Amino acid sequence: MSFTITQDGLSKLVNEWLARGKRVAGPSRVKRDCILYVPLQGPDQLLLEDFIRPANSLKEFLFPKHERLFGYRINGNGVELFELEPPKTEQLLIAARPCDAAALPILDQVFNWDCADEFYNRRRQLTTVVTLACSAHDDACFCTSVGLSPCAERGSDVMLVKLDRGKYEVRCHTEKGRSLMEGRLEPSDQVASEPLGPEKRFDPAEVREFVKHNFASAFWQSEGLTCLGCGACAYTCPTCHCFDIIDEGNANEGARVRNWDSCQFSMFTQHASGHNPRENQPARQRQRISHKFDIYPEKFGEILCTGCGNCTRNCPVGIGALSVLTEIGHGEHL
Amino acid sequence: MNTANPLPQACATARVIEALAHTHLYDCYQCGKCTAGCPMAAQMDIAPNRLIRLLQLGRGREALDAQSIWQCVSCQTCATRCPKSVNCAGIMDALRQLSMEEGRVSPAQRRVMLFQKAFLDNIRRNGRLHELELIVQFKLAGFMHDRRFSLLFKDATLAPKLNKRKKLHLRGKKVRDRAVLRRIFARSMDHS
Amino acid sequence: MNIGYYPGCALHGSSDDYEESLRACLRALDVQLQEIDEWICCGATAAHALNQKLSTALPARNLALAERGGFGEMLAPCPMCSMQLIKAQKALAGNEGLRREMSGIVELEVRGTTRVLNLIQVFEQVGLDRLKAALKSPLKSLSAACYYGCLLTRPPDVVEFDDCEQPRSMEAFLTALGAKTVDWSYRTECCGGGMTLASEETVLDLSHKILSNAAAHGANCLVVACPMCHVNLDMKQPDIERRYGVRHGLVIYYLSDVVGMALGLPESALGINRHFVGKA
Amino acid sequence: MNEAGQFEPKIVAYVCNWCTYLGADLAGTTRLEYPPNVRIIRLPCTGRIDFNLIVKAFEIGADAVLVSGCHPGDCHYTAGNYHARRRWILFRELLEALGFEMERIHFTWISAAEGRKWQQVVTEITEQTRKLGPYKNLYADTGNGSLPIPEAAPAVDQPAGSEGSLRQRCHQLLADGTVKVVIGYGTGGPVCVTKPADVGRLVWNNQCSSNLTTYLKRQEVRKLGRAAIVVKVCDERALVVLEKESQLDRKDLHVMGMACNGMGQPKCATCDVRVPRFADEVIGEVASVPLAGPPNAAPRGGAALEVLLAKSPAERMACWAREFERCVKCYACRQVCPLCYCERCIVEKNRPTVIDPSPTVKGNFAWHITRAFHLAGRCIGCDECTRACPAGIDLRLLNLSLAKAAEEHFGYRAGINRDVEPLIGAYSLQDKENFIR
Amino acid sequence: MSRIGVFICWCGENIARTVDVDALAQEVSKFPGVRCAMNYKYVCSDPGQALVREKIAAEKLDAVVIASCSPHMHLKTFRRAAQLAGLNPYKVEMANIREHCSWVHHDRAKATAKAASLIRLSVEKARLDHELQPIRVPVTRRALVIGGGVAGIQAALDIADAGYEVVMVEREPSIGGKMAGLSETFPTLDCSQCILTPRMVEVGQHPRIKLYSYSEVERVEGYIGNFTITIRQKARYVDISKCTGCGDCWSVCPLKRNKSEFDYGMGVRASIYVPFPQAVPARPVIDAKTCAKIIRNGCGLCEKKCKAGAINFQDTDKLVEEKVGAVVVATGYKLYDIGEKQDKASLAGYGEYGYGQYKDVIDSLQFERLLSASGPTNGVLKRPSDGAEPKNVVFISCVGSRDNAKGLPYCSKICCMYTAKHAMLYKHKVHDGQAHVFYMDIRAGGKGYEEFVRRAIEQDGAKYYRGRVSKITQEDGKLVVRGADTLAGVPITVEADLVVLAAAMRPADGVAELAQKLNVGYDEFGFLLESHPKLRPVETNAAGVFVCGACQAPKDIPESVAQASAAASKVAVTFAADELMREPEIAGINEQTCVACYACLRACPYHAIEQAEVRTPRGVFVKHTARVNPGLCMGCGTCVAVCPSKSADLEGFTEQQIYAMVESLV
Repeated sequence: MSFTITQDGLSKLVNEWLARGKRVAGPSRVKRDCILYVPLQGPDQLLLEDFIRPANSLKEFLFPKHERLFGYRINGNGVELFELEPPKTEQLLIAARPCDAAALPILDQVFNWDCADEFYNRRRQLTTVVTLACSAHDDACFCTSVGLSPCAERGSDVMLVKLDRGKYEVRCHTEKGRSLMEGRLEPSDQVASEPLGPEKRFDPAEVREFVKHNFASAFWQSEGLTCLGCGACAYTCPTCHCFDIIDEGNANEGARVRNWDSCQFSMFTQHASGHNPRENQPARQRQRISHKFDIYPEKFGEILCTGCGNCTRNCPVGIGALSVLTEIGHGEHL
Repeated sequence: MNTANPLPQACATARVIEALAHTHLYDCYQCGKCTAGCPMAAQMDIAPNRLIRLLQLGRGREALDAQSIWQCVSCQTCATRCPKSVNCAGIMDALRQLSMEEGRVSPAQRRVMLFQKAFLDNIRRNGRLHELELIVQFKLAGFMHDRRFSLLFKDATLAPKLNKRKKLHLRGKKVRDRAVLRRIFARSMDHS
Repeated sequence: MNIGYYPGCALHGSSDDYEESLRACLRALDVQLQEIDEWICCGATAAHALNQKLSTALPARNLALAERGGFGEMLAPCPMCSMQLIKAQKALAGNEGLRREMSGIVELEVRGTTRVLNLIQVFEQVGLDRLKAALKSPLKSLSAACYYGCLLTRPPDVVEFDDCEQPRSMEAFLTALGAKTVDWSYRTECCGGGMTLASEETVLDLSHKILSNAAAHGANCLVVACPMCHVNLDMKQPDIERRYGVRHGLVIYYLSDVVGMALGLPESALGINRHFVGKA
Repeated sequence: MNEAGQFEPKIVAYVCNWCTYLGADLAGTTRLEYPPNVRIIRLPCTGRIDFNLIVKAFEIGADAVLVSGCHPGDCHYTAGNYHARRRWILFRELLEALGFEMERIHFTWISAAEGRKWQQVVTEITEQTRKLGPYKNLYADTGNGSLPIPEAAPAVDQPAGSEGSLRQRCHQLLADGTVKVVIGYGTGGPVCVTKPADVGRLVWNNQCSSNLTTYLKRQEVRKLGRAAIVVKVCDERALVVLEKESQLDRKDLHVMGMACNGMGQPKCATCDVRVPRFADEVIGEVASVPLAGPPNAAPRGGAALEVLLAKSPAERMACWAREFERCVKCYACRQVCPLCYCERCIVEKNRPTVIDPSPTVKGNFAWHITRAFHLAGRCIGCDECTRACPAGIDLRLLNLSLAKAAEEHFGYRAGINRDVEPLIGAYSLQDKENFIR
Repeated sequence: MSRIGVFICWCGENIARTVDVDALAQEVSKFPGVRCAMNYKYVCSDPGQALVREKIAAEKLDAVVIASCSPHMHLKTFRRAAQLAGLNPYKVEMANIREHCSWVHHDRAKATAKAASLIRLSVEKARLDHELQPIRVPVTRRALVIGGGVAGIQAALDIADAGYEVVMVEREPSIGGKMAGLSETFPTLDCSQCILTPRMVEVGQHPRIKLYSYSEVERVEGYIGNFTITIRQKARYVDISKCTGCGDCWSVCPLKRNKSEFDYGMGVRASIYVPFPQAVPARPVIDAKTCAKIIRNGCGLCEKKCKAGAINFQDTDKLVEEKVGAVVVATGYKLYDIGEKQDKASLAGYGEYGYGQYKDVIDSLQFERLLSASGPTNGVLKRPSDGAEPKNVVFISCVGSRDNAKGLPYCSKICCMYTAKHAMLYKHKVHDGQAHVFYMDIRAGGKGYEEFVRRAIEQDGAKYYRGRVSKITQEDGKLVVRGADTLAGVPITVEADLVVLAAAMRPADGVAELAQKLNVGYDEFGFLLESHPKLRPVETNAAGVFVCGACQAPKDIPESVAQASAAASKVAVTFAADELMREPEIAGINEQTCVACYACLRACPYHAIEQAEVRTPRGVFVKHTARVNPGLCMGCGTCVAVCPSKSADLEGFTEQQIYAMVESLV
């Protein structure tokens, strides 16, 4: 016994949310070969078939690239602070990929670790995630190597699995998911076949082991050499969550803001003295891999990566994490 | 303050002359080099630099009445050597044209104008110059003007010498399409 | 080498000896002249004296005819004609509005692309060394004063030929052909030009000065390249003698006469016998 | 708004201290009244006024900006205004391409004796701007404009055997020690081969479209010692610009030029020079393609630029606002560009904050204006920035509009001629402009 | 938080009439960083300045903003006042609320609001002012004088007499310049050599003047106070230390028929020669172009004859370096070449006067040589063609000058005077001779000049015709000069035995190249550009480089000498302090972020930026960088605008200040 929904059912859902002034975001073809999660103006913009995954991640809708924390006003020689109006629009993230949805619980942990980030949590409560199981993968995907699969339920309220043209099997995992799908489903006996994911590319435990003992090894020197130090991998990664806080404003008023940051930038660990513990790109590559496969697991017991492959696809010089990880897997360097 | 021309209001003649000769006669600083180099200056009543000075002062009428504009042989020396590149030769041409059009040609120099007019009539009719016809027409026009018989038959002795050297051509080769000449002359007469 | 040929009224009138001379001389140097069909008078002094627009229209008509005939270059042996033609050609080439207006007046489309040459420039195109090669009888007897007249080199910014104050292009030819040239001061002084009939005493006065200066510097003949100068210096020598009591007795050769003689052509073929002042 | 409900425009004027400031003083001493909307900022010379100041003025809400200084020839420092003139000729083209309302930007020469002209200029600008109204749609996404998508050229495979001979040559170079490292193309992306045995990792196929010269600025690669670098025709022009800007010395670089049949990128559609000209050695020949125009002109904008420039300013601004909305400021466009070699980029400096580091619309516009103008007269059209941008923004168009301007105004093309002086930082007395009053 | 004091001036009622100063003071006191704000009737007056000084001490202010008139009026005044109160003078800013506000806006509310906004700008700037100290540049108290004419001699002597060492570089074998070749000088007709030779000897013997004759300036590096001059000593083939000047060599030299440059071709000289008897140094030089020994290893008589063994045919050019603190350019003039060939495309020659074709048509300097007692004709006037005494001499002025068609529209200023002098001297030498002068206007504005010209006309009977000459022709031995007289309006023909052309004055050859070496501007005719025609006539826009004499513009001897002394005084001013003080508002480059692309180096109009290297204290090379030379930088800021990484910044107008000002306008 399974429940299904048709494509126009989904369109009706999107229209209803939009009509109620809520925000709906999903994969959309922005340009010929550029698919991104963007807020949708209408269901026609929603893309459901013939694409692997968008180039960005859901992170933007929960932990936005730029957020104003609080405002200040300068009068005379004093400063007056004022709170900013918190976000309150509900948002529906529809047709998200499982590797994106799986990242949300990971972010939940880090944003509620030593200090509960109210901005993040408020958005998290307002969010409902409807994932769409992958029907295909390319050689950048490696979700199976990090314990996920093309139809992993982690982090999703509702999962859609494609049956045939225009019909999807619906699996509700959470209360929120069920209330969302209330009255939209028809029972049917069709059960979607489990799509098979990419085969395993490396063993994360092996990587963790390698990283622990090869801090100073020449491996990083050769692997990280061609990295140019841009932020494309970090900013499109569903799990990277580093940020930088600065004040922005003019002579009279301004705000304290939080922007994304990336460990790959040369200024990331620049000390006021001018010294930089990670002064070259291989060191930063090493930091990225070890934070995801060693430091984060040690603290939260999970790998800080959902194997979506965005870093490899978006890297201008084609490194991303996968090539390094597979290289470690080959083991000649042990 | 408005920027009216501080010099005395340039008279109409000066402006017309400048247009015809495509030159700026106010550039002239009266250095006298045109008069110095002019082969005819000694016989002239008003020397070239004086003519330009009269135009600068707005006294165009006296310039048009001058005999000197008809004594000028158009040898271009003045325009070639002028330090201020004023087209003095062009000014003389323009003065002659205006003087003829306003009928102010000085009687003493009328013969030159009559010769030029006869020359133009000749080529308007034939397209190319017929020397014999020109001589006859000029002699008659000259005689009508000053009734002097001496000039009428002055070069009579020349004719046989020319004939001996086969230089006397009774009938020159005419241009086939002569009507176009009349139309060209007509179109050139109106001052557009 | 063949180029367009604009004879001008003088060369078909009383100065046809000049045409005879230059045709003979150029034929000897195998330069073919193709006369411009239906050419008309360039207006000479009369046009630019009495009507500026006409003084541009008449040459414009001739330039249009040359362009229609497909002539890139055109010989105009008379400096008055060549100056008027070049002046019109430069004005037309530089002014779109003038081109339209003149094309209307002369009823032919004119672009001002034809290059007008004087006789010396044609000889320069033939080249000194070709002349030297074809030299048959060097002109040892001549002590020539080269007389350019006023319009061959003036106005300099229009004509742009040789130097307007100290021209030496004819001397180059004459020395190459074995003649002796005289260094005198009246090379570019005016001979009276078109005033031959209109005001004879002007011509006599100016020509007398020229002939005296040439004689004073030991010249036994003058070489000219202009029909009007030739008339004033040659035909009027008897009148000068009557008026000033000086018999100059200087032979006035055309440049093509001396070049022809150097090439060995007989005097009769060059029309030298038709000059007024013969060899003493 | 003033009490009468009439709009009072805010006008920022950058003026030079020796001429226009004294001109304004003279307007004062001769009591020439003019509206009080202008705010004068005194600078030593127009040469000192850089383009970021104009952008910053609009950012803080100016409705019009005036830049004024000495007439050419009068500059107290002999050449400041000539530098400024050349800078504005190019910068106006960039602002035009971005859809700024050009009638809000004014350039004038006002001498110390032209008090009256200062009064007229300020009065005219105030009235004109009052009619235009406040600059509301600065950076506003007003319409649904979308930038045209560049058409790629068909992917063609490379001359046969060149991959083999490349490997063989590199093996030889590494073996006899002429070079310590070969920067070449690998299967996934660029590779740095240091050992002769690894030359097998080098490939040459129609995926090698990235510009490897960007590695010449990396400290890590420089430390490896003398390098051999694989370049295509569009890449090698960067070497000319870098050499002119004293960033590299051809002696300690071995350039291996690859004859290229095109990599299927938009730039390949208009590329007519397939064989590198400045390389130390060239591998592979190509059927000689007739030289249409001057060698390998920066793709003259192609259709995309014409379509952009054909739009109205408001539409253009809307297009760019929509595009920049997606920019996350990952700076991939900066890192892949061989000519962006500053260790500390201007955007990483905050005293003063010339460019807002936040990925807001204001911060993104300021960043992309600065990046594009820093490449004025330098960009060689290798299109790496567009290829690397994860948000799919067609950054090429900004550089192409400046490349077109450099060619039209100064007949200058980056990276073609080795002994031509760089465009920015030099000036000519004959620079033509028709917009400075 | 900074403690800024704002002083709003009423300027009597120039400001107070339209700006509500009290409300303004209230509003300003609330600006961030403002410690106190007050207004006063005349802040620039003594009591006003006293108020400022007192407030600085009382409120311990660290910056001051004066809201009053234009900084061009009183910035220096208030900076001095602040300095007296112990505040660094560069922490003082001015807000121009008079010329830019109260005088031009009559609406009281708007004017007050604008004044507040202008003050806010200055407060933002003052808050970020740095404490600057004037730049001290060491001064080498030696001066270089280029050119040994009367101007160079006067400048060198003045500077040397002021106690400083002078290096004089003269291109010709001897100093003296054009004046040495003149006969007598107007208006006093005193003999040129008699008044010049003593000064030349003084230069030759002055302990503090080092003379490089027959030498040229090869290269100039450095900046005011620290120039390094490379001088090329041209090969003289005579060792002037050994030579006693006895004259045996030039008397024995067989090649006597070379044209003498000193006599402008009027006389001849041997291949080894001293230009003129009173030469300083009175030592010969061998003309390598004509000496048989040098050309084809023949002759060599002079070497055999020389008892002092001073002749050395293997002599070569030598390069010498001199360190100087200031440069005086006194390269003088040359006459316009009247013949056909011109050295500049924009000039045309005078074919119509037959100069170069007729021997008896000469220019004014050649006539001077004929008049001069030490000239080729020993002062007896003989015309060059046949040596006869000319009975009729025609002088033509404005040959080349005031002639747009020939390319020199300017007036050469001295020809009217020396033409009158020529007419007078000619009369004194040839009593029955007749001078004819063709002139356009007589320019005789100096002291006693007009009377001098009238004397030439009234007493010495020179005939003056007001008109140019069109042509000179040669007719049976006589030069027929065809001129005109526009006063009578008639052509004038004069038969002359000799014609003297008063040619135009042009700067000496090679001045353009020298100007480029010194980074000094020059105009379209090649005359050097003074810093300001009226206020700074002898200075140039290159600090430490001064000009005097005819190289700057046509001028006569009195003016050249006056300018020479002016230049000398400017040099003395430069050397007055043992260190040069320069405004500290100059550029500086942050060598950490500079990537050495050198866009600034190419853009700097003063070549004040050079390539440099950053090294660790132990000398290990770190990186290349650009570096500003504080001595040369004039503070224009062009480098700041072209620097992509914003490493360059300009003190007094730092980036932080400008952006803070703009952002305060929000």
